[in-house]
Amino acid sequence: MSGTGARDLFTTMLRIRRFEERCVELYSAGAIRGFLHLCVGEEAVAAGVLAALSAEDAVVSTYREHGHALARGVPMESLLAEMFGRVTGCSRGRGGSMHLFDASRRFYGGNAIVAGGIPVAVGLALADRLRARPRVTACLFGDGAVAEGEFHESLNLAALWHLPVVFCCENNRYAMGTALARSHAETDLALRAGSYGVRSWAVDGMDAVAVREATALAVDTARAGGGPCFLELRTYRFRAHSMYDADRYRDRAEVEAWRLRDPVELLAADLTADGLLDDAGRKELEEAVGREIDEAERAAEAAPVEPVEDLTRFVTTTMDPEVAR
Amino acid sequence: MSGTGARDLFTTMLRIRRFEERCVELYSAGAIRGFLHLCVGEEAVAAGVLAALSAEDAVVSTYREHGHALARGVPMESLLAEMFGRVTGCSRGRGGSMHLFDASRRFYGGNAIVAGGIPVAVGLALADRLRARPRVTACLFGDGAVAEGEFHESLNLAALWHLPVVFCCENNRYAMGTALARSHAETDLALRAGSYGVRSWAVDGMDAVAVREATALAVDTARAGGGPCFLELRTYRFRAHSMYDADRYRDRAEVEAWRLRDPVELLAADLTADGLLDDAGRKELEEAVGREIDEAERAAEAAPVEPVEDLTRFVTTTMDPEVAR
Amino acid sequence: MTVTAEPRTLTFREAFREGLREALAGDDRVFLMGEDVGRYGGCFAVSQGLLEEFGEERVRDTPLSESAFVGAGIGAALGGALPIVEIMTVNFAMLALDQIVNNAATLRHMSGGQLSVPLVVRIPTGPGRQLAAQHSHTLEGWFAHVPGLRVVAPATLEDARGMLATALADPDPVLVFEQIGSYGVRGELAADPGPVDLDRAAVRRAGSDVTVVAYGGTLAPALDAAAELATGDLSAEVVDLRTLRPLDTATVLESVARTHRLLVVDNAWRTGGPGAEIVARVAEEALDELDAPVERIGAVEVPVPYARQLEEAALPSVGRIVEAARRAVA
Amino acid sequence: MTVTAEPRTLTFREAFREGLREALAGDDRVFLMGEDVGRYGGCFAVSQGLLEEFGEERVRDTPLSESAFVGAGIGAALGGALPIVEIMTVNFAMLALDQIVNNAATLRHMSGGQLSVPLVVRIPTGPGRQLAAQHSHTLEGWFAHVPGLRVVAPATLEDARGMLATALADPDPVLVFEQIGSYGVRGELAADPGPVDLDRAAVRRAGSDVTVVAYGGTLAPALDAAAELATGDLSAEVVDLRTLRPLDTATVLESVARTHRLLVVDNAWRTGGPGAEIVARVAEEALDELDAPVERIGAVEVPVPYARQLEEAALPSVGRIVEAARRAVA
Ligand SMILES: Cc1ncc(C[n+]2csc(CCOP(=O)(O)OP(=O)(O)O)c2C)c(N)n1
Ligand SMILES: Cc1ncc(C[n+]2csc(CCOP(=O)(O)OP(=O)(O)O)c2C)c(N)n1
Ligand SMILES: [Mg+2]
Ligand SMILES: [Mg+2]
Repeated sequence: MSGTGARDLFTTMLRIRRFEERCVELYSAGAIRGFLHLCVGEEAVAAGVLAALSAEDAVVSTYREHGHALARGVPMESLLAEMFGRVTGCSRGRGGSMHLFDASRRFYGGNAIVAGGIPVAVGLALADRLRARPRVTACLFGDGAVAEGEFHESLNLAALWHLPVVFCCENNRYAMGTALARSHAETDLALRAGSYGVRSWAVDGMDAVAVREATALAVDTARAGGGPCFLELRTYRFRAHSMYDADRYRDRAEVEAWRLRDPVELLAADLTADGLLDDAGRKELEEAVGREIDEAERAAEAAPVEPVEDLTRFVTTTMDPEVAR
Repeated sequence: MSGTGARDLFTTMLRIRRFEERCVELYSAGAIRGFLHLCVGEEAVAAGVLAALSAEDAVVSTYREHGHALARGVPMESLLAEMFGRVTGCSRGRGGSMHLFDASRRFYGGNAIVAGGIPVAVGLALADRLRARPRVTACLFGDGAVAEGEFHESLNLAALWHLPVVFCCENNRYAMGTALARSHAETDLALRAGSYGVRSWAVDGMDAVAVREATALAVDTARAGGGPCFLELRTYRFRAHSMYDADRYRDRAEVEAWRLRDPVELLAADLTADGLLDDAGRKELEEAVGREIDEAERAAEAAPVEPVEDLTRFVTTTMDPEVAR
Repeated sequence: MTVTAEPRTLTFREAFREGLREALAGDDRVFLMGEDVGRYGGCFAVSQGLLEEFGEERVRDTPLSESAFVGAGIGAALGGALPIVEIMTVNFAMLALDQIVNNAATLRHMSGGQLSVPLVVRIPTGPGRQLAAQHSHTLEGWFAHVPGLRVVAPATLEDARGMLATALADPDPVLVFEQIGSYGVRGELAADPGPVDLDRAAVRRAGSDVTVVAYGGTLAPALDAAAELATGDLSAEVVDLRTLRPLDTATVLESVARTHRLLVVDNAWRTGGPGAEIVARVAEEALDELDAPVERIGAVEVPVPYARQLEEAALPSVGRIVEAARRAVA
Repeated sequence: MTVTAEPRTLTFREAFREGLREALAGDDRVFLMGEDVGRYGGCFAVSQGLLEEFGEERVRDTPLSESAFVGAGIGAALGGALPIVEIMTVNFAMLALDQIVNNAATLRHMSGGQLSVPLVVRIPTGPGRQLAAQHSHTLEGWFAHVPGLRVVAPATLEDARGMLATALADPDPVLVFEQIGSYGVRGELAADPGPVDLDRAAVRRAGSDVTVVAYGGTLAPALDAAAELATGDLSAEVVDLRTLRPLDTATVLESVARTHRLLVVDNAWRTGGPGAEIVARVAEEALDELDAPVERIGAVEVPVPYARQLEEAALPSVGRIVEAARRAVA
């Protein structure tokens, strides 16, 4: 990868990190409500996977998708506005943090049912196959999702039909408070996925460049008609599952050990070693990101909310009389 | 296995074969109604698996379960009475061919939702584990069921918790009209099951002795605390999926090739070669089986039906007033 | 849609198949998928011949995995295809319910109007074939509860043939409940049946003494009952709801305003079945029109038993409809 | 059950936890399983401390696989255990619906009375926390449709603490819908609350002008509305259904016979929600008692939106209940 490539990854990761940190503040201040799941610690996955996709490819994600949306290019302002419940939000305030959508960027959410997006990704790929469009669908989900029946059904379907799906399992070792080994009889998730005849790799999910390269290989394979691929992206979430979580189920030592492999700082160190980033450059970048977030927050804050009279819009295309009742 | 063991298997298989043949006649005559799924061709699985279990073990099966029920020792008369809809039926006529139950023999049906019995089997085994009872649960299902999410969730759960379940996949190569390779990306089902960390074997499902031996090994393993096992029992159904099926999706040549490996005749030949069965013995056995079926049919035919006034019994233990309405 | 100048005799199975064939022939974004829709020809032979005609890509056999292939239908619809997904029978629809409720029904709204899910799900249904508890469900009422879905139940040949085209033209998900028991029933299809609208209920028989509301599998027994009642000088008006969501309440209320008596018939267990909603709406909006307590017939609240006499006793029947109508006007 | 001589102040969370602890302590066949019930302490901290107290075998964290672990609960019940299965929230219950409907609810009947499924499923529920469309479902009405199940919704501290014991004593499957919004609510538990019966609805406030039927998450707003109405000289009687299946229709009918006006409030979408059934029963059995059109409040029929003002507008509220009660008596 070129130096610019790595720097771009870094910029994306920093934007995600600082965005998530701001979300914490905004949640504490009551500006963001509902459930909030942050991806701090997992930025290399978001940056690396999304960097490997083209604009015409599709993305299906989960409730822990701020990073994916940002890396996909969804503007910060529309994300924050969404979490503030504003009409300028990427889902007009109807979705909130867990349901970010951007049809123009083929970002299909934002699914809060664990594993619920996986069949949808298979279908997006199927539509491409039927129209012979050389597009790929990337489907992001967690390690916990692998235990759900829909994961299994979907992998089999995609493999059976040779569909261009790249399954990206963000393995952060926990499903809420349940550790990997308490969820899965076979904890080598790439091995499990391989049993469907799907090409599978495990990747260091703290290394953005590695993630990007592995994803690029998977995307190329799928696009070239080689069928689906599965990536197990080994990462860790530095924060609790959600803002409600007291995080009592993990050893502090374990968390600290993973923090030593902070993906943002790992890449920063590499860039510095390669002479691509110095203190001044970092400071400048931090400031630019800070400004971007400040502006997004101001704009979101200033945006109007959807009028209550419009509550029943968008339920169906033609007005459903039940809805109007 | 002793000679008596093999002869007993043969007797069981012959009883199943002739019973199924009689069911065809009775269905055509309108005495049996609803759906009827026969296991002609798959008798070695029924005889072999069930012979490896003890009385205290549990069995969970599917809608194609006549053979399993017979091999488990459920009396023919109560099976036929069930299919005739009589009160003397093993489910009082409420279940029919797809829902044979016998609690006294720990025969838990008779499940007509594909894969729907698999989690139930896991739970039966869990109850045994919790009470430290050295019992095993055998769970029978088809190759089609392996594609369902419940298969996946259940295998993971059983493996994760080291539960004493023996998963017996009766792979007859078709799920209704859908051939194995059109259902599964990985058609080696034992390989797939192995990916859960479950000990798995593929077995010649036309060889009753082999089935019995493999099952005995699996049962012993599970009973000894070695966790669940998976058996892929490779077999074939000689008849259509159900009495409704025109069977247009299989090559006649394929069916004929499999018929050459008729499990009843294969075992008969072995027994004959070993001097354990001769023409007279076969004839005698056929007659005994014929008599057993005739008597069962007569008794079932003569049995009363449940009075319509009792329709709402057994919905709940204490009468549900909704039901009484 | 092929315009036929003459009325024709055909079965519901053929009418449904014509609808499918025309949909596949008319728009290459349309494809059909489900368990055994291809090689087997469809569990009830509805799609017989379509694989041969349209090929494996467009008539797609799926593995047994209801949640995944319904979800894949949703994804394909998002991706610009027009999927017709068949769930072999309603009894297996619970396995796909999460996808239908949490994805198909919500994506448009949850995305603030950005996404559209033009998916059609065909769901054969109907008890009464001695298939016992797990294979005799009536669940369309559950789906009719969910905003974002349209739920239709063709009960005439014209609807059987034409509803699919209208459903496919809908940019939102439509569930089509087909009556298994009707597939073999033969009847006359009107000449030039024309496009089918999905917004209005239909009065299938006019009458003045009692309104009998039915749909799908209960329309035929309701009409038979009305015929029987007529011989006893009781004039029943039979309303076919056709669409369970959105409900055309107006047609029901108009009928009740004429007859002042209401009887609702469906195959679901009474408690919380679709009949409750019809009764509730009339009680809310036209209480004063009612001259007698409302009557409601559903299945007796037991898991449907196999034995013939028990199954018969458990399900609505012409006899039970006749009795209830007589009670309503007594 | 521990007899407490004095009334005590505690939260619903604590009351539910006491119920669980007593169940686990009282019978070693009882065990609890579900996602994060153990190490995490329960998604809503209801089972906090129970893993430490009863160990991993009896307080069992499950993988994310709702269908399998609910099915395993059914199997364990068949095998002689007394499982309490938690589905983390009702929003994921659709994934286990097939097991509940096709196995738990049918096995006794389908086996001719041979099998018993003494399973308890705890299902936290309740919208109104800005969790958006996929996490704001109200589905108890679907379960209440199914013969073979008992469906209860504790709305008082006594019921929160005591219903579990009664449910476990039931040889048939019982679904307990717990209100998430109530977990943190503190109140006074009666001294010696005694065993809880699950067969009767309860009049929580007596009144004479209008009957307000509520349960679970709508009981509190109904009581608040009644208090507000009282300041305007309107006397509302509030009936808490407590058990949705089987419904105690008698208590509702008796109340309507006193007030002659009916208002039903639940959190489900109106069409086909549990309110429809209550209205239908009154229209069938006590039409003549009604002096005014029936009123029914449910959620507006949209996937519940995230934004606060939209969510508020979508859900029932004290204000909407007050207005509807006023309409009913107008
Ligand atoms: C079907 C379903 N069950 C339970 C939940 C509640 N829940 C939300 S996130 C979560 C853990 C998911 O873990 P994982 O898939 O590893 O993703 P992560 O949160 O670690 O990114 C659970 C149990 C849900 N949303 N959907
Ligand atoms: C969940 C579900 N989907 C579909 C069906 C309809 N169906 C009944 S049997 C069957 C094929 C099952 O094949 P397999 O598991 O291989 O068992 P076999 O019939 O070959 O013994 C199908 C599709 C069903 N009963 N349950
Ligand atoms: Mg995780
Ligand atoms: Mg098979």
